[in-house]
Amino acid sequence: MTIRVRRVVFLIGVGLLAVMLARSVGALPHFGAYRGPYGDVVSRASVSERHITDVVTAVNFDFRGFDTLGEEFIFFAAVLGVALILRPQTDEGVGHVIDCATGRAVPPTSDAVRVLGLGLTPPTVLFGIYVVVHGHLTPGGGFQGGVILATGVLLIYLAGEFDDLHGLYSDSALERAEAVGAAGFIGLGLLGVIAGSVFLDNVLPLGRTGSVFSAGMVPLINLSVGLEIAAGLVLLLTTFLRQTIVLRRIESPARRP
Amino acid sequence: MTFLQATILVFVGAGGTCVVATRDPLRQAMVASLFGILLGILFFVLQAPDVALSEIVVGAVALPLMILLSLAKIRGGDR
Amino acid sequence: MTNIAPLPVVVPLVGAAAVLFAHLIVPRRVVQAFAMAAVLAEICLAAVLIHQVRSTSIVYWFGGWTPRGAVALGISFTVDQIGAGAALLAGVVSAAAVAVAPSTMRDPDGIVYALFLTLLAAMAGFCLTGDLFNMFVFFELMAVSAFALSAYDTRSPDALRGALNFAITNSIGAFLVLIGIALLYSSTGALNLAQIGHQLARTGLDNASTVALSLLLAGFLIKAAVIPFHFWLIDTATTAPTPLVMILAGVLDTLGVYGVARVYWTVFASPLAADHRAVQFMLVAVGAISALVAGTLSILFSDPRRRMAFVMVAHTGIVLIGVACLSARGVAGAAIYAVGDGTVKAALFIGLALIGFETAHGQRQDHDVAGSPSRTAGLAVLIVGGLATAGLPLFATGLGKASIEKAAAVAGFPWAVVAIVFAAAVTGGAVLNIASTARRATGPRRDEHACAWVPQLLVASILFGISALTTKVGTWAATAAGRFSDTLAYQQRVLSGAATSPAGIATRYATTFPWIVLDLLSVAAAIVLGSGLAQNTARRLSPSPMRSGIWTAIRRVHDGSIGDSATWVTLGTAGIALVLATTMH
Amino acid sequence: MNLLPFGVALWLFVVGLYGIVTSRNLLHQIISLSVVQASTYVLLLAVGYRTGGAAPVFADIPTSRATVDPIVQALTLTDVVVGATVSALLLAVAVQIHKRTGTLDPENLRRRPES
Repeated sequence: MTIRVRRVVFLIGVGLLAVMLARSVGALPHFGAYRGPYGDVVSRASVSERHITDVVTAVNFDFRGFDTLGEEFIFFAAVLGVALILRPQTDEGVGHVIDCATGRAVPPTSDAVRVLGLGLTPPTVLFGIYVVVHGHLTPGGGFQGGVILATGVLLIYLAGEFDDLHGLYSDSALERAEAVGAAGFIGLGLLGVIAGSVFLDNVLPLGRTGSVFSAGMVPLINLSVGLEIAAGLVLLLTTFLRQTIVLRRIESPARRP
Repeated sequence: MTFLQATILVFVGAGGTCVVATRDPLRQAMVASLFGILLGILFFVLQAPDVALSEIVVGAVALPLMILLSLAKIRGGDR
Repeated sequence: MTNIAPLPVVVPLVGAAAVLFAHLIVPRRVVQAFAMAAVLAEICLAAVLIHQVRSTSIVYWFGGWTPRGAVALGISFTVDQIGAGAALLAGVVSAAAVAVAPSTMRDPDGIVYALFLTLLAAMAGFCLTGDLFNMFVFFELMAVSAFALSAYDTRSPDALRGALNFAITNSIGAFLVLIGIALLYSSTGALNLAQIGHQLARTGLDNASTVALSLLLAGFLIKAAVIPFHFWLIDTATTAPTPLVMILAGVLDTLGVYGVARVYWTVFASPLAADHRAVQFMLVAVGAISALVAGTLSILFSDPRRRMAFVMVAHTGIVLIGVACLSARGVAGAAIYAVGDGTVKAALFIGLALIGFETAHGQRQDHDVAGSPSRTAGLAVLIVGGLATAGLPLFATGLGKASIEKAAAVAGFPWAVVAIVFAAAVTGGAVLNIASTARRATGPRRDEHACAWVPQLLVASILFGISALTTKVGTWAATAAGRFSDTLAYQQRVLSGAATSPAGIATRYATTFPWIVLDLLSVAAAIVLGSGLAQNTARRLSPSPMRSGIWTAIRRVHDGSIGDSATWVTLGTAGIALVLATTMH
Repeated sequence: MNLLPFGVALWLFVVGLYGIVTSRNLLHQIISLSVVQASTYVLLLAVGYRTGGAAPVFADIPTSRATVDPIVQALTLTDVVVGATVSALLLAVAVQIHKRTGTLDPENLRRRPES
């Protein structure tokens, strides 16, 4: 189809679809009139039976924990997929970045940026850990905390230390950390099976509501998810970074006139 | 619905339009990041702090970062 | 260990994590063997599950959250024979794919095997789950794993575009499913299939749940890739690596139809009881159009991979007709056909790889010396597979096709029978024609490992054997389908734990007189078409300018444009919603 | 007024799809896809909203307090993560496409006509 024909066909289709969707909304309960019952039953059970005050975390890691396991592996598969798609092909080599436009070397990162980047790393990492371990009490958890953790690690890159970063976190170490995080969730789930109950059943003491050491397995699951997300995201971003920075040299001269 | 919620909803609708209407990828990455923040605020006023937190770390930070890295690669190759 | 229901999902996932952990320090061979072991374990677990659910379904509540007052708190796996059978099929085809991966992909490393394992886990989870949102999660896991693999050959722009088309179209499908879920959740307050169905049976369908039905149908049919949602598949199946296409052809597409069937019988069957004719007619029409159009196109294209892509669309159309009859008989036929035909198609892609349309180096080339052992093996696979595709009663394609035809005739769609017979004949002819043209082609010898063809031929033979053995499970399939389509029993089993009674269909299930004639008819027609006779005649008879005009248009429509694919998806979804909205009430 | 959240969700859906269909740049197409995805977030959260309901976090409110629905929030959270990962994969493919073909215009990527 040419773009013009396609646009006309699309507008007809999407117009019809929009009318259908709009009609359906008329039959729904009004905005603000959520009538349950699923959410309300879960809210009650969350605090009384699991000592979890953040009900969203309770749903994510306990009631519907199996969804989250699937979600974690979607992330897992995506990180592997990016590594697969951006893997260096034989016609690419590894070299250091050269500014292709003028042939000049990249200016060294200024000390101020370096200090700022390195200085921000510890508090960011700490904040990430805080968000992970308080997931069952207040908003946050393994996913959000994991992303923050990864950001903290990447601040090192901002400080211009990609080589250091890469030395510290080689791919194999990151992959192993990710694998351990992913397997950790399953392992915790299997504890229930080993104890003679079902997958993802809680087998640990529930503790005092509101304490960090409460809510049974949920904080542990959060930790393993946090590890997986942090390691996976760093792996993902370093894969992109490597494409940007390291793999440029060999193909660039060919493109230059 | 409160006035605040209605206002932010309108902003989100307009923000989405801007994201699609911005055809230059670099500027679009910036607009998309703003759109992520708007969504985060919307989720806050819809009483969903967990979702808001993740939308902000993902939609306003991680995703635009990946877009920028891709752009850096692509622009680098262009020269 | 009384209950193994989650293990077909958990074991491949553990395998994937373990592969990622160790793949850089152990040899490739070991990684492949380990991945194979995980797949075989899934097969055993699924087989045990089939045995365990022979009398009543298993309902497995994750985290021990059993329903309270008919409100499901957690996620359930609701395992019945059809679901466990589909998980078994997924395992079998994945095993075949993993077995041939080293010889049909360029240096597959651990990451490839890890992705095959997450793909398998996703397929198994999709088949076993009893929760609508959980279905969506596994739907996405399937999509993400598969499309990363489809971009494997990153040096080919066509392969990359195919992957992108796959990902964007399937993502739109996933959003449609998710919007459908949100609408259903808003009306019923539930995510468990049984609970949603129970609730809708009391309140009836309103506009929201009707639209939700159309969105779910559209989303799953995008995965199934029936017309007009097939554009991504034509693109992807042409360029993706052989093992992935085997899985796509063998199970993944069919799982889209499985999704339609599962959601229809658990959620919509009771409230739709009065109006089911509209859904039935629409789905049969979509299936028949796919069978007719894609069948015709399959023989017109000359590139073997593109041909096979249209064969896939046509056959998914046939499976959809079976499900669309909305009867236990139709489901039984669809199940038999899905297994019988899925294994054959997986074998056919091995055949294509063997005759050298695709080499181990990932580059497609269609010249090779005639008479090399690998080529002879490939031709044999293609000829046997072509006959099976056409519905030779030796294979389950024949029995499945006959059962679907019977179901369509009983449901009052005799024209669908014509479409099925036609599609089987033409697609069989298309496959045989690949063999007959490949036989004549000669070219320079390619350097290959001397005996790489032996394991490939072995795998293909096993797949054919499974297809042949499936003809023996007709009675089992009939019983399983009866249980699958018993909406009330499913809901009671999940929500109150009542045991389902085995609803038996006592008839002996085998191809009987009038239908076996149709099977043989399509085989005969396929042989004629495959010899190339018919094409030449048609070419001579039809006026050339008109033909080339239409032909150019058809090729241009299938040029892999992502925007086009998204446009057709929008139009198709709107069409489904419009048909349902106007014909109901 | 009560229909506004649904209207915004519908609008994002339509606009994002329009972006995908008319896009001349793969990065633009991918970001448009994330706009379509944003419509599902808005829809899900709108469906579970309860007027006057508190956030479903009982850290500093009594358990008797009415809250908005936590389920849709958990679903949206899953959806956000899924969306980001899919975008990451798509971006990786786009980077490779640019490297191999030197273009990001989907119209230039169409399959060449074959016999």
